Amino acid sequence: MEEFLSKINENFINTDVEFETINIKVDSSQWVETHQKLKDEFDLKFFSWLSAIDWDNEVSIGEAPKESVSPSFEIITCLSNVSNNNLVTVSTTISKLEPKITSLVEIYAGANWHEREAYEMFGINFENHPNLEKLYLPDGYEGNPMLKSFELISREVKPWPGEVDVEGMPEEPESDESVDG
Amino acid sequence: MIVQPVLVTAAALFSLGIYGILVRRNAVMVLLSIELILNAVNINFIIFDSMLADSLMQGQIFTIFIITIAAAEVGIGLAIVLMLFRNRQTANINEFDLMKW
Amino acid sequence: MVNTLDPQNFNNFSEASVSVEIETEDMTLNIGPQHPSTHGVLRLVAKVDGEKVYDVKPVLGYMHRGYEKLAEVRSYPQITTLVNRIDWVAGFSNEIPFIAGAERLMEIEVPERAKHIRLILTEMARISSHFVFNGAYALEVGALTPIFYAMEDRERVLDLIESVTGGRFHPNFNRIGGVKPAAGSGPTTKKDIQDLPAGFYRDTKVAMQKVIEAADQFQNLIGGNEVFKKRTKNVGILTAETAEAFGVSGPILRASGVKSDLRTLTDYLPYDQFEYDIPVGENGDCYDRWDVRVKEMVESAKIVLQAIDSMPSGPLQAKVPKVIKVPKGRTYVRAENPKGEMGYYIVSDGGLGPYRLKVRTASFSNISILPLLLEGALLPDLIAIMGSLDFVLGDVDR
Amino acid sequence: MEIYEIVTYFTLLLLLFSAARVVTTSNVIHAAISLVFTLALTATLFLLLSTQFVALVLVLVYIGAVIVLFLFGIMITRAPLGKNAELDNDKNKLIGATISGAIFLLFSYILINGFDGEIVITSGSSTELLGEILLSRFVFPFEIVSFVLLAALIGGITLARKDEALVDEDQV
Amino acid sequence: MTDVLVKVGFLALAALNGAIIFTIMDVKGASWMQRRPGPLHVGLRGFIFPLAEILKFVQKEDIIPTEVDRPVFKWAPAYVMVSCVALFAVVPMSPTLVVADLELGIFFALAISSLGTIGVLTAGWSSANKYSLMGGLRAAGQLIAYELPLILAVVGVVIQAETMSLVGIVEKQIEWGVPFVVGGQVVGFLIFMVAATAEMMRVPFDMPIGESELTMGFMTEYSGIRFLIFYISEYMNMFILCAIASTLFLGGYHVPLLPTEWVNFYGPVVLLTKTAILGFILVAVRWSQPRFREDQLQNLAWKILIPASLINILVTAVMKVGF
Amino acid sequence: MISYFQDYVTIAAVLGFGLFLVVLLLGVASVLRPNKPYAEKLQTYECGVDPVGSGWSQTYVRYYIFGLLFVIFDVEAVFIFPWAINLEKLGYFGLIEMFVFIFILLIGLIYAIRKDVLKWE
Repeated sequence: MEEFLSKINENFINTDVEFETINIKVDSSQWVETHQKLKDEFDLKFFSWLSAIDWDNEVSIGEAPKESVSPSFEIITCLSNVSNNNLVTVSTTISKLEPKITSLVEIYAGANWHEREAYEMFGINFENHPNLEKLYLPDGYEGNPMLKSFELISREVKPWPGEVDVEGMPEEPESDESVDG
Repeated sequence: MIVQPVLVTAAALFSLGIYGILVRRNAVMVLLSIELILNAVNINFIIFDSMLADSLMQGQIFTIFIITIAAAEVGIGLAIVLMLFRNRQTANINEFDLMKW
Repeated sequence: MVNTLDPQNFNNFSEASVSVEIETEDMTLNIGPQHPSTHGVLRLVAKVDGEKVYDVKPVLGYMHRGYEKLAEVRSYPQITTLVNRIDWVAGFSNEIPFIAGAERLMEIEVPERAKHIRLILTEMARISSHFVFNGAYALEVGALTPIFYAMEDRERVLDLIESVTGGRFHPNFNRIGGVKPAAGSGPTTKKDIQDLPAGFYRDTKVAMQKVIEAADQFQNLIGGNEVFKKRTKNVGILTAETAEAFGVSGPILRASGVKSDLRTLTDYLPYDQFEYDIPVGENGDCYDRWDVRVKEMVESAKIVLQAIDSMPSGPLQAKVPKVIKVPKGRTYVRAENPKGEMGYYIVSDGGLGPYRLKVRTASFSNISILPLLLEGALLPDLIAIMGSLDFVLGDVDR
Repeated sequence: MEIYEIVTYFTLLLLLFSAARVVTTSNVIHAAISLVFTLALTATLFLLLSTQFVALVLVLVYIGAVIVLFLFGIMITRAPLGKNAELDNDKNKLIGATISGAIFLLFSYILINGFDGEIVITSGSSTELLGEILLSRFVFPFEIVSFVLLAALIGGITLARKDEALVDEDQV
Repeated sequence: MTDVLVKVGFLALAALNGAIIFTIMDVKGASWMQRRPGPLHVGLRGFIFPLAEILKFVQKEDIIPTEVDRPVFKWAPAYVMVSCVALFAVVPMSPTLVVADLELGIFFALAISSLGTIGVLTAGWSSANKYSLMGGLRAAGQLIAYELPLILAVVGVVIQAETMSLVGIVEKQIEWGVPFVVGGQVVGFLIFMVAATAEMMRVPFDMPIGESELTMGFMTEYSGIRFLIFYISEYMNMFILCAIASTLFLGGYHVPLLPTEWVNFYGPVVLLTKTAILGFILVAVRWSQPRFREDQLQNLAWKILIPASLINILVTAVMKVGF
Repeated sequence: MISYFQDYVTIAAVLGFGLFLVVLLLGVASVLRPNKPYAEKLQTYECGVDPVGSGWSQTYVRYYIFGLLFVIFDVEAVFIFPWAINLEKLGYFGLIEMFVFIFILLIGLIYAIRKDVLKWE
């Protein structure tokens, strides 16, 4: 572990360790190279997951971050090794105005579905992705649900899809808290 | 029982088969029509066998051979139709106008 | 930002989900969402030529419940209820990594006894999940009887879980800092013995013995069956390399010959105190995947028996504040669940609930291998391979 | 033998009807099923003419095997479900009817004039005897048949296989 | 004429009762093997449950999808039913208690049973459903592949008995003193039973129905009464094939050492007992085996059963002529 | 009526009974059953989604080859049965005859197996 950490520190600048997890912050232009390196040189062959965080001060649901952040997407991948407990998360920040990043499918085949999920949930474009399509959401679904600006009270926007509504539509829009708990 | 009605029916079956061969466009249907013709022949053999009632049962034996050969014929015939279909994507005999492709 | 209504994308998608007539030689077969062996509502759009499958496209989302979104507006104790329902076959296991993550961020030291109880119940959840797999898989390859045996044997384990937690599928038993006092205990003054119901140790010992017997029975009844072997051996071979690249974990990864178990690699529960084997397969085919799970049941039973014997006494709960607020920070806690690696990436901004909760579920990654495994398989193999991955739709769609 | 003749004529009538359906229906599967009925009625006719073994051979080989082969053929050549307008060559209909009608008239004339006899069935013809004759007097054709069947088998396999290979190259 | 009606009435009783008895046996056998109660609440501890089943299906709506080829779809079950019922005609309960002792008895049975193939194939085709089509093709492929071992296994018996009449075959076994299964047709019997299981489309050969793969195969679109017809036919077929197997190989209505004068009295009981024993074996196999894969099934038929049955014929013939 | 016809009339009656049973069941059901069709109910089953493409498709030629093999061996069986009941009379001559016959057809089966037409992969 120690040895691994020092090797990581030699190769990457922006690293920190939090609860036995090594976080590497990279620039989005370094995204693919970093992963290639981690896979080849650090033997992190197990692709655990990829996801994103929508950093935004103006949130429609939940609580806003305690301190103000610059609106951006943070993309995180988690890599590990199946035979030891080396666990690395790689994160990068991309602009919300032009959310795109190179796909990792070439390196980790398993990134395919995770990227598709991030694409539909956040609207992040993964370049060179073989088939960047929706994964979960039905045809014609509008919007990216995991954005902080996306209203959770979706039933006010769209009617219940079935023939019979399980319960009546709310007469007038309720406040976020009362609907969401 | 008088044999003539049976014979006429066999003749009718035969000519229906001919009609089918001439009119049908689908190769499988043509093969079906050929079966009708063979069936007409079978009926004739059997009726003559019953008429003659010979000790050799030649009518029946010939019918069995015809059925055998018909089975082989259908097997090969359909195999050819399938091959044509695979090459031409159709079972329409009007399209099969080339000897070689 | 790309609008998802972009005509380009939209067209691609509709082609994928085959809402257009396809003028090809081949038959496009929809397997699912309402199909007897898709474990719920998975849909596979398979292109088949006769019996041969040469392209498969899984269509997910029929059970997408948006847990990650919901978690953003709920407090930590409320989320425990949510995560229960992710992999409902092993509900208890889902709570562990989440609770452990929150505890880690809050820097709470959980009492040993609570950890042991968690461990026992997790292993029981694993056993019950593998029981379900055993029965369902046999059903999928056409044997109709084993599922009744499996369900009957699972009942004993579920009864035990119920006697402790009060719930069979969704126990909601973990609390940040420990576990809830057991359901059947009732009000009593002796705090340290009220946690587990009376006779729990005895019943568990009997039940675990039965589990070991049942696993043995499965080895004979299913594993020894020539037809079953013919159906599963050398079918759907998955190499270790591909498995790792796709993030396939758990018994499926181990069946491919990788001796990897998060129970030994990480310390979310005190597994290092017990002795157990990690069963590993050889070929990575369907039979191995089945075999590994059956053997795992025995190992889990052994762990439970050991844990019962070495159960420490002490409190069930660490001291926690009345209002649970998790300090700012982020952590990823992963656990070896019955289906594979399950983890929660918690990003806390110091509030009542997480700012972002990423749920990494095992089945999601596990079934992303399906298109690869199914290429060129025969239709019956498709079912056999799909079944051997042992996924739960709640675990896929979240 | 009143009932016997009524039954026979009725069989003949149905036979004609179902045979006509084979060549006139515009649904491919219906044609094949009509052929099943034609053959079943032919088998009935054979039974009425006391040749039970041949009748059962007809059922076993034709209905049990050849028709199944036809159905496979129809399915493989992707016959559409339901009515098929393209099935018939309409411009041939008249000429076909003329030719087949002429053949029918000619044959009927010859057969009616040429043969005049009465059949009295006293018992079913013996299968044992049939087998004995088949395997003693007709032993040479019998062995030849095996070669014919072998040739058909190998030919059929070769044809069907060859085109499978073509498909592999072209389409898959 | 009354004679014929009596015989048909007797047959109706045998066919329907056979189907019902075998349904109960299958279901109760299942519950016994699966350690569960099984049907309990309908009448006599669940033993009249098949009647309730029939009543249930009769009351169900018969849904015919719009896409289907209606006449073909509607009558496809009839072929299967008719071919099953017709098989009952030739099985003797005793030398005299037989509906029709044909000279070509077993040959007739084999010929008429091939009618069912057309039923399943047209059922699968006309449903206009992919699962049905695949199921129908599988069913037809399976039925024809296993029809051959079935036919060829019978030839061994016919060689030994020198007759195709089923009564004649049983009489020959009485004459020999032992059933044919002891007298040299063990292989033939095994082949016959395997092929018969496949003909019934029961586990482990149930891939045309293969509920976990093809949902219900060629029966997917069938509901209500038409499904019931397939369902009854399945059990009738099971009953009658077991009865034919006991007649051909196990000595039919006679057991050695019993006086042949009394055969009319104990014949039916003996035959039914033998049939039930064979049926029970099939039930046990059904509830304890997974299903084969389609290619394994075909391989078993063409590469093992058919060559084996041909060799069985030749060996039997050599024994017959040589000794 | 001679016994030959007696037998086959009975067979015809049995076939008639089979058909009668079907018609009876259908008739009873048509009286008792409800009939409330609507478009969704009458849709072809395809696992809960709208059916895609045509309901049938080109099938494997493999099934055709099975059918062909079956036809050939079925015909063979037709010849075997008359032989089987006459074996005693025909003696060694018949035995050799059938040996040749079966052998020639076995060549066909071996050819089919060797050509891998029975293989699925």
